[in-house]
Amino acid sequence: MTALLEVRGLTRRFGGIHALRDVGLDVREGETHAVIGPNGAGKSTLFKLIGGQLAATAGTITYAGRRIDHLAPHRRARRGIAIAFQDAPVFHGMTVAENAMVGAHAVTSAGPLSAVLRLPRHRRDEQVIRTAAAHALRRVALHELADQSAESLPLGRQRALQVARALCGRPRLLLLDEPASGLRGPERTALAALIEDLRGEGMSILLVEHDVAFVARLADRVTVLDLGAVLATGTYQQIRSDPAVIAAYLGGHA
Amino acid sequence: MIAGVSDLTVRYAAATALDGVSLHVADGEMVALIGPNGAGKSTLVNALCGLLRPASGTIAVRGDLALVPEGRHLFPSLSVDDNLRLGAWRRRRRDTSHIYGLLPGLVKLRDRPAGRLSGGEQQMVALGRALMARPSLLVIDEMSLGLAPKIVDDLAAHLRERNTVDGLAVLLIEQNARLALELCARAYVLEAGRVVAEGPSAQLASSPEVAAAYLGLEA
Amino acid sequence: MAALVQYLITGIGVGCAYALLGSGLVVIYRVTRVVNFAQGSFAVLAALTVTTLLAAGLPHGLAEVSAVLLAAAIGLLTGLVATGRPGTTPQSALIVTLGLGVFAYAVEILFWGDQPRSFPGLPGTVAGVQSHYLLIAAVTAVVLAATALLFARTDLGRALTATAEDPYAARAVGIDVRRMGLLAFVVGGALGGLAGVLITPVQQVTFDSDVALVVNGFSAAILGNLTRPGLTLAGGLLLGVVQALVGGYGSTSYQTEVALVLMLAVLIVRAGSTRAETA
Amino acid sequence: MRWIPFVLAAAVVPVFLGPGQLTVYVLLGLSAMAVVGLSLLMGYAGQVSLGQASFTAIGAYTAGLLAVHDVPPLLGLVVAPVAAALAAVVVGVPILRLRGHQLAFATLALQLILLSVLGDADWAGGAIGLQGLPYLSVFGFELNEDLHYAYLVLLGVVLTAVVASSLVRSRAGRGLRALATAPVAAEASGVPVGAYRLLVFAVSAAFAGLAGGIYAFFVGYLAPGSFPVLLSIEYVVMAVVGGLGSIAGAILGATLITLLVQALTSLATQPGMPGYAPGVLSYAVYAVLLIVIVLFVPRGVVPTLSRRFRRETSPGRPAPVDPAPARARPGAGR
Repeated sequence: MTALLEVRGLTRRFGGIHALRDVGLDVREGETHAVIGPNGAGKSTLFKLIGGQLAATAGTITYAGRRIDHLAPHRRARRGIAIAFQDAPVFHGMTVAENAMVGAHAVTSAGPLSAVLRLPRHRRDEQVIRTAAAHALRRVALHELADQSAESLPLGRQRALQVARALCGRPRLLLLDEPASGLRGPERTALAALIEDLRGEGMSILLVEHDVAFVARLADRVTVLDLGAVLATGTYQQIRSDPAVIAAYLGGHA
Repeated sequence: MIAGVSDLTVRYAAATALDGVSLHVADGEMVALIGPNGAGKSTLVNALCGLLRPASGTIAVRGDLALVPEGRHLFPSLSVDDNLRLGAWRRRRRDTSHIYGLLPGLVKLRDRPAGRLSGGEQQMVALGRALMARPSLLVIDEMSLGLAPKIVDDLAAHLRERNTVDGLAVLLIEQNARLALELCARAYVLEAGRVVAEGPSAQLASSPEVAAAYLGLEA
Repeated sequence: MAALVQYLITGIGVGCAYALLGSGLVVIYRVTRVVNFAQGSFAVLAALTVTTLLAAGLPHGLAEVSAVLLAAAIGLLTGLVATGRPGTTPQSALIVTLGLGVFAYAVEILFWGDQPRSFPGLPGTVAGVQSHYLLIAAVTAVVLAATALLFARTDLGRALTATAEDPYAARAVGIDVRRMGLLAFVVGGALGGLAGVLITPVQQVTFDSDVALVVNGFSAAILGNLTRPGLTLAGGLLLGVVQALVGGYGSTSYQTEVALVLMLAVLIVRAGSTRAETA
Repeated sequence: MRWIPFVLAAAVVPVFLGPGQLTVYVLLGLSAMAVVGLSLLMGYAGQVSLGQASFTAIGAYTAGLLAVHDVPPLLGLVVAPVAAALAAVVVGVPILRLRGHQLAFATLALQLILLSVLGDADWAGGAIGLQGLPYLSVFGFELNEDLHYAYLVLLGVVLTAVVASSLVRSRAGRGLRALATAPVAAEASGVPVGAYRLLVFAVSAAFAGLAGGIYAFFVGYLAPGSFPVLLSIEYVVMAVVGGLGSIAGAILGATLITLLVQALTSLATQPGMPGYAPGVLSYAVYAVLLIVIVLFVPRGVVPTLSRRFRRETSPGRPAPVDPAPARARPGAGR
């Protein structure tokens, strides 16, 4: 398998503090790759660097064979990278369906002028967007709430909406930031099933997660971060017996 | 009982962050509250400390309660000593000398701006600031976050000492479940805004679900 | 040469008033995160009040001090309206202070009409310089030093700083954040009122002088990112002197542009540099 | 098509108005055009602009200067919004990096600079301004009565409202609305945040510019004093009262405020009232309305009412729209 995403020597400093230090990571085509590590290990920073919300101090990010580390976030989205954030709010004043439709921005191009003049291109794109949103909402079981205002959804459903929005961009690489946090049992199970389905369809997924059981079930490979550096990469079975990982997780209390 | 909440529900806009949570801390007891990110731990802390208003439920606190907030939240431009002084703002107590007795490591940092300290030093100041109020219950939100194991050990030792010497009750909110269960005799597990398990730490530590979800790799 | 000295003195005098006004903005912004658009109205109201008090026979000194106290009270009222309702965001509060500034127009026209007003300042000259400019500089120096001492040396000042730096932690240690915010509005009101009282003898005021005053005060304060009192003083003096020089050697009609362009430049350059850091 | 009855009503009204009232009608419509733009900007780009009247001024002076130099008035009217939009793009590139209060002060500063420049500029008539502007004429028909301008303005309001609403409901509009509350997530979905902020700034300027162009021909003279900072603040009051981001709200806000101020002015100019009464009353109205609405009806009148209305009339949710039920999963076969 070839690597879809290659991260090399990625470093990010805030002031004098290294949030990430020389991180290397691959996401192979079609693989589900999890990043785990204690709070403050640099997982969110890594995510923001890949998404483009933060600029790296040093290092490269290559996606589908081309450097993307200089690209603005919306250009990365157009290349097929979608993100479901952990802490971003849903778009207020918009319905559930409209929230999802925003995600299709990356795969359509009708501009404001074509909307005002109602050109055929506008209508064509609107059709594409509506269809994509309907499908994505169905996948996260939100289709029956499509016309509700998004901010009135319970927290867990708002998280599902973030995932639907990301799916609307038909991503090749899906980044999921702690997708299971704050979810109850059945929601968690449904999410895991969705991730497995997506993997089955060939989507590459990079997922940051706290819940080790969740990761154990879903991830082909796991990268462990601690204090901004990679401790180990491998299958779940490999890393769970890695002495460095055990030491980091158990701290001085082993 | 020194503090307790019963049937506590907290909402942010339409979202329910806490859903009928009950929890208590007895006099001189050390209690842990564990759970994943987003479970509602910090919401519970803020409600207990009166920093946000619950939608329903009751909160009872007897005696003084002091908080060591997540991320330390020191006043960065103020000196360590000024940070300590503000710790007892409500009590109008300004003498910081006993804190230097309890946490001798702070003496040499006394006049340094808190913003220039290392994470471990900051956590120590945050602990000292909370102790300034001479509380009978100390609430510590994410004590070990981002700190090296040696420093965490140090902090834990200080807590144990205050607990045994002064009978200080502690509510410890921790993502490091192992540490929390080791330090505290009793614990609650919070998940998605609900208490899903509670009991003696030893019992929780040996429960398969808790072990799988929070003790991670050894499951 | 004599002209240059004259321009410098005038500039410093006017700049001091900008610095006082700007410091008021800074105190309020630091503690409450609200940019107070009504800051210029404090100055105008205080100045107009002095004209009335003097006409009523109050001696100089007493009239000015009373007006400053009134401005402090108006500051408190502004704070109550703008931040008193729980859940008001700083952005909404900004619009509320804008509304209060417009409301002040109604009050000012009602009581004082819409014609320019002034009152005499400190008479006489010292070494060829109008004494009143020296008075402005001296009072500003004393007041800003006292404000700095209040923040650095008193427990109340530390609590204000604590609220400014971390309202969450301030609440956690039991500081009444809302009361601190109102206190900041009182201090801001007094500083704004003082600016108006000091500058009116050398620059007439009308009810709508507040726009120019608040823009100049903001321009001074923005040099220190609305949070640093020292840079605000420097910004005010710089602004005053540059305006005096432009007015003296160039044309008075370009005086306002200088301040505005300077402010825009600082804002834009700073936005560029913070973006480069976080993007 | 819900708005057609309103347009028809608005079209009937001028017939019954006297000369003074027609002037109010025209000025109301011009405000509404500028406020529709401002409401888009404040509601969707989430930014306070205290300089919207600068763009009204730019539009008016563009039309006025072109007319003075014998350019056909209709061409001048077409160029006015374009010039305002271009000006918005030029200043927008640097200043739209600013947020919140900084942008508010920057837009205020730009307006003060513009007014000061216009006041000093001999080519724009200085403080006296431009006088004796011709009436607008369209293919030989001269619009020389207030009634003509009433219909021209109505056309302008409909045009801005249609453009604004088709923009809002389009792909670009959803992007704009998304970036108002969650710019990071919007950008990660492929929304070019910077470009869209600039777009909405330019569109809002164009609307104001068009209003300015019509104003120039309607009034026949222009001076810097016609576009005071207070006019910008008046626009903000109208937008906030109606509800930010609501097109109907913008028009309603402009209508409410204009009529209210008009009613108070006629009350204040009754014999026996002091000369300052109109000024005092109108300032007080702007101020009190702005404060009360921001504090107690923060969404604005129209969104709040329509929300309440929706809640009362639709206890059960309508069936969801699903254009393509249960077909193959998207992403499959990628």
